[in-house]
Amino acid sequence: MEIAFWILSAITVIGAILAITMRNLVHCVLSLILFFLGIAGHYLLLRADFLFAVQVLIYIGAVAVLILFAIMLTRHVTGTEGPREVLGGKWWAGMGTAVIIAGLLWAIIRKDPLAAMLPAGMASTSVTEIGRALVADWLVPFEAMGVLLTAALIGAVVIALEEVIRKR
Amino acid sequence: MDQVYKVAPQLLKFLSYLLGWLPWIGKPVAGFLSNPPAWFLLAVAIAIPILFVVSVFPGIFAYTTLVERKALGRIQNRIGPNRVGRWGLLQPIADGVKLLTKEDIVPRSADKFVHFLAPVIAVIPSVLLFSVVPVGAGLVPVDLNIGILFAFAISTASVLALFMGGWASRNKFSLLGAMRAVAQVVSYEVPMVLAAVAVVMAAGSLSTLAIAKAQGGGILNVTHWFVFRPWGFVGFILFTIGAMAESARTPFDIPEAESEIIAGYHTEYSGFKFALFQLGEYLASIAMAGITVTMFLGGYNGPGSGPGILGGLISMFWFFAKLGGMIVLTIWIRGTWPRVRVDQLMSFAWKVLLPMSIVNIVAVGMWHYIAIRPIAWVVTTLWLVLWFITLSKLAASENIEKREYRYAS
Amino acid sequence: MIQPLTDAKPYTLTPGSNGVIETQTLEVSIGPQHPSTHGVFRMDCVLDGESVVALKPVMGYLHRNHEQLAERMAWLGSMPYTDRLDYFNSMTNNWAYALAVEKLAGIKVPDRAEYIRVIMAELTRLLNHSCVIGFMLQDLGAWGTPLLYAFRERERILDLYEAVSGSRMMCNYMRFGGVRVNLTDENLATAKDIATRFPRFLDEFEKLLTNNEVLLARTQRVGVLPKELAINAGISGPMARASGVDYDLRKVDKYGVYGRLEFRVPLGDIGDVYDRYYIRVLEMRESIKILQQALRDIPQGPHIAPEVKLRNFKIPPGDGYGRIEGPKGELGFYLVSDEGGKQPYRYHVRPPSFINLTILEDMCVGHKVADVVVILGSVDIVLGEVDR
Amino acid sequence: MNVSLDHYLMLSAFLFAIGLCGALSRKNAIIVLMGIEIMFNAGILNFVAFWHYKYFAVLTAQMFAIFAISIAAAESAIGLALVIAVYRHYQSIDVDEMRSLKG
Amino acid sequence: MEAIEKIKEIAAQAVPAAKIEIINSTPAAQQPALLVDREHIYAVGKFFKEDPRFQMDFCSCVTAVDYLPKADKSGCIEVVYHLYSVAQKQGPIVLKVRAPRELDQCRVPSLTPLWRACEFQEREAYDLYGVKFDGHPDLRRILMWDEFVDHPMRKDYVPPPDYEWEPTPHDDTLQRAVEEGGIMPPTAREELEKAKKK
Repeated sequence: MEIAFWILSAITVIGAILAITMRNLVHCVLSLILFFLGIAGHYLLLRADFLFAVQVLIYIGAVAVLILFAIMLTRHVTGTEGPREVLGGKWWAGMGTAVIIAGLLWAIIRKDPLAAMLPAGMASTSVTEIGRALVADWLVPFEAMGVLLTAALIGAVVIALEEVIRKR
Repeated sequence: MDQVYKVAPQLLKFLSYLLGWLPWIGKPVAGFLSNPPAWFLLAVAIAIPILFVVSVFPGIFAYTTLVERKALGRIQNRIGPNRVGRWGLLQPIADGVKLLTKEDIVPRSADKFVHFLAPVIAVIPSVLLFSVVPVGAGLVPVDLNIGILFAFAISTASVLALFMGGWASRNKFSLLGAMRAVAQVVSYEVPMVLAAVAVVMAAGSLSTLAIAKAQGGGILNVTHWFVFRPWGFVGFILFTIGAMAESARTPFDIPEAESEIIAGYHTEYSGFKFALFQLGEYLASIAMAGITVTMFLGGYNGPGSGPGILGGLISMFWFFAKLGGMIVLTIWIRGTWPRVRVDQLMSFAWKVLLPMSIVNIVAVGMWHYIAIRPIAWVVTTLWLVLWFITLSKLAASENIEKREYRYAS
Repeated sequence: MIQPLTDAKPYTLTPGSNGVIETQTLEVSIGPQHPSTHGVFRMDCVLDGESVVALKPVMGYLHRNHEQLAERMAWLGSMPYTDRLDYFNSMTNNWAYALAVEKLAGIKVPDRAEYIRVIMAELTRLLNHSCVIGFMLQDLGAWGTPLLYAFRERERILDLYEAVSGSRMMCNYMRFGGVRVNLTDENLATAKDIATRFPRFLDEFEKLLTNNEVLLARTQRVGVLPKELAINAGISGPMARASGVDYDLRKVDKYGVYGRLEFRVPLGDIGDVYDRYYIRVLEMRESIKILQQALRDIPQGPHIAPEVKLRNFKIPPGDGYGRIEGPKGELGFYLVSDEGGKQPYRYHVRPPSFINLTILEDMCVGHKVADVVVILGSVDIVLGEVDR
Repeated sequence: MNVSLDHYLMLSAFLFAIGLCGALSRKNAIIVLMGIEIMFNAGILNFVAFWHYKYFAVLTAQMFAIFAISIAAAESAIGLALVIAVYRHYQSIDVDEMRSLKG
Repeated sequence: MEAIEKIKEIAAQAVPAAKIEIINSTPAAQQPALLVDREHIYAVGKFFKEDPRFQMDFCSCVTAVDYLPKADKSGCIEVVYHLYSVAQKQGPIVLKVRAPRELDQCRVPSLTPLWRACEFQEREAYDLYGVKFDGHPDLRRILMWDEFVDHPMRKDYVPPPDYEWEPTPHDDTLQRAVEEGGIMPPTAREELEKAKKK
């Protein structure tokens, strides 16, 4: 448990750091996938099997692939990137904000009595329970989510196809 | 795993009995094995399924290549490999040695690290897929309660390897192949999952073992297979097509279409890396065949299968026989069909397979709520057939026509 | 796409290659090392995603200046070299060259030789068309199954060639004024056997292919060649007839004894890949008819005109153009003889597959990469002939 | 030392900060989106950790996680579509260059 | 098809400015040709293509012949077009046009705008004989590589002593290999030195 936690945390943090620091965009995405995998591993460790599958299916199978496609559509993927500036104009402000927020959160967590809590239970939830909950107590949000996803789907297509539609 | 854990003490006892005959070292080892500590039992219980998966399935892969070459040879009026060993039986070994000793070429401008990583990553998801395939009654490496979902999640990850390989090679043909592979896998994932949803609804569980169990019983353990239900039959066809597309088998092998883009994403791979790509691809296709068998063809169920050692062996036989049947089916299709084109492949997935799999889910619902079986049979069959006709009319290309030819006077 | 022919189109492959990304096109060079360019041939393609925006054929990798070799050699000396033009169809190449020389020198060919030539040419057509369909299906991704079916039949024909000429592919069989060796009764029996078996093979072949959904979807309305463009671009052979051009030199020129034989010329209406496939099947069926008639009618007699000298063969000054309907199209030889007359002063081959490539771009633009190789396969080129 | 809720909260705070840093300081719009995804994941990890350590019996946290993941997927789809549209317009995906919202 | 004299007459009426001559072939071949001057070959070709009596819509064969200068007459390069009619199934009409052998003057009008079939064949004639076709849309070498300098089918073409040392795109690479002391076969090095000396 402990070893697994530390290994997975290391993978996650390294993946995240590489994802935002690498120069080559595709390398960034590959590191991001490493990060997603680490998070998925954490879910498994936390006995959330279903979330593990959802994480892999959606983040690695869909989001990462989507990002790769976006990169393919917006650059010359075969060429190497030149020595371009990768950081934004006010990067120091962003860094500073991030450091301050990390410090604040750190302080809060240290103070909180809840934090030192140990696991409440170890059995995984069965998928049946999640399914029942989704269509009983959580039916309205579930349906709303369906509408949202449909809207997002149509919206994405419309935005991406804007030029083509305008041409017609 | 649980099953192994149960029988592990007996197994170890048997081993210790055998080892007891050895001089010097035999006695103490036998003593240790006949009364093992709990951690050792757990380790054995974990190690045996892993050993099983990594030894049996690559073996099947090796001989699948041989069977494929032989069968293709027969289809094409040839003999196929027959030089290495009797009937070419040692051919896979010779191939392996050849590939291992070949020079490993990395293009100068390639992204070396990603280029190296891609074939490795190609194999991992394929092997992981086997962890949820039940090979016999109660015999599954890991009985996850999210089994099917796990399988889909893992199989999506395999697309990354294809992309990495194609992108890192810095070859335009590789890149085209990678793009094709990604687009194809992503779009065939959807109808496949929906086809599986029908089965999950009928079996009431995501666990592969439970799905296989739900298909037992009936006459000779055969009549309750899902493929002998109207929705199951449709689902079987949808899922088989999806699985063939997902593992890029002919006629959906466009990511590596050798006549168009040379070899697609593995154009720039040679030697053992190439072999790893092949291994990953074949393992994924065998695992998908295994999942198809589990979900539709009754899994390990067959005449004589059941609990106990004999029943377990018979059930394993049935599983592997069905698996072999599925593999031969894909080879047969490969030998006789031309390849479809990219746009046709995509429109087939979105315009035919996807609506049909949604219709199929409705059919399962009908099947569930109509209590009288004969009526359920008639209603679901009618529903599916009508939709099939409508969809095939809608999706039919206006380009295809029957032609008459004239002769010059 | 028929372009206005007077507009000059400069050779620019990359639209807007000024360093700024304007279009996301990908320039891909299909060949010279590529599994389905049928030899060392290159197509410089500009792709937009998977669609072809521009395509330029690049040839010459196999150029060996065949014409100049022939101009340094006696008339008969280049007969074996014609075998190497279209190495699939050496018999018809021989015949075209022999025909051109006979025209120039005014040689009369005996009847039996003419019949033998017809038999050989039609056998060549059978083997070429069946293998071309096989190669095309291989480009479609059918793993060579139809090709190997075709090869099984080709094997029988090649065995007959070996029996009559001593060589399977480089036959070097025709001579000015006839053929090199007479056909024996045994050879004729083999030919008859082939002619009776071939229809069965064709039925089997068609059962495998003609109504295959994937084949229909991949070939119909792909690579359409309109009739006007086909005529204007000098397209000949099955490709032109698939576009509906009624032009078969066996009917038009009636060279050899084709005037005495009965056969029909199948024509397509659309001129796409499917038409080119099916026209070849129909032509094979007609070829079988011709074969059967020729085998029935073949007279006894000399196999070569006795007055033709092998050594010191001379032709009076002048020029002449002889052409035949080869399996790939109009195969012509333009020969000029000058005062000496011992060797050709000018020797020019009009290779059908070279000229049929002219409109490759017009057929491919707008289609997918996967279609390009199929269209190329349906054009039916042999690089030995394209590059000479 | 057992792994406690503390560890998970620290980890996710750290990841959140990394994501924020990426989202704020990189030029490339796609990397900005990736930073946002990292922050999302850090948040979801918190949900799951709290569920595991405190509210194990109720499924609320898992439900939230599922919904958050779905929303993140929708967000990334829309975001990338926007990136492509912006790229078409500006021929660049540099966030510093997108100064005008006029099409 | 009418006799060649008649054809010549009709063509001369249609394009009055053109100078048309009949060149007879051997009696056996019986393919007399019309020799048209360079300025009017396009007009004559267009006439034969469009006139309803001929409808020569199929340009079968285009080639060039190189005649070396002799004691009694000057040399020339002759471009030969073989025209057939698909619509009326008749032919051939052979058109010939002559140009001087000197490379800078060796130009004739291209007939590609009339018959697309000429596109590759005229490129070939340019490649092998050096005939420049005015109005050709894409006149490049087709069989020889782009960096090749001479026109190898000309009768006075002298092949270089070593074919390898035609200028090829490969030269730069080899040169660099020598300068960098890279790996190359000793014979190649010697020959490179030889070529340098020249």
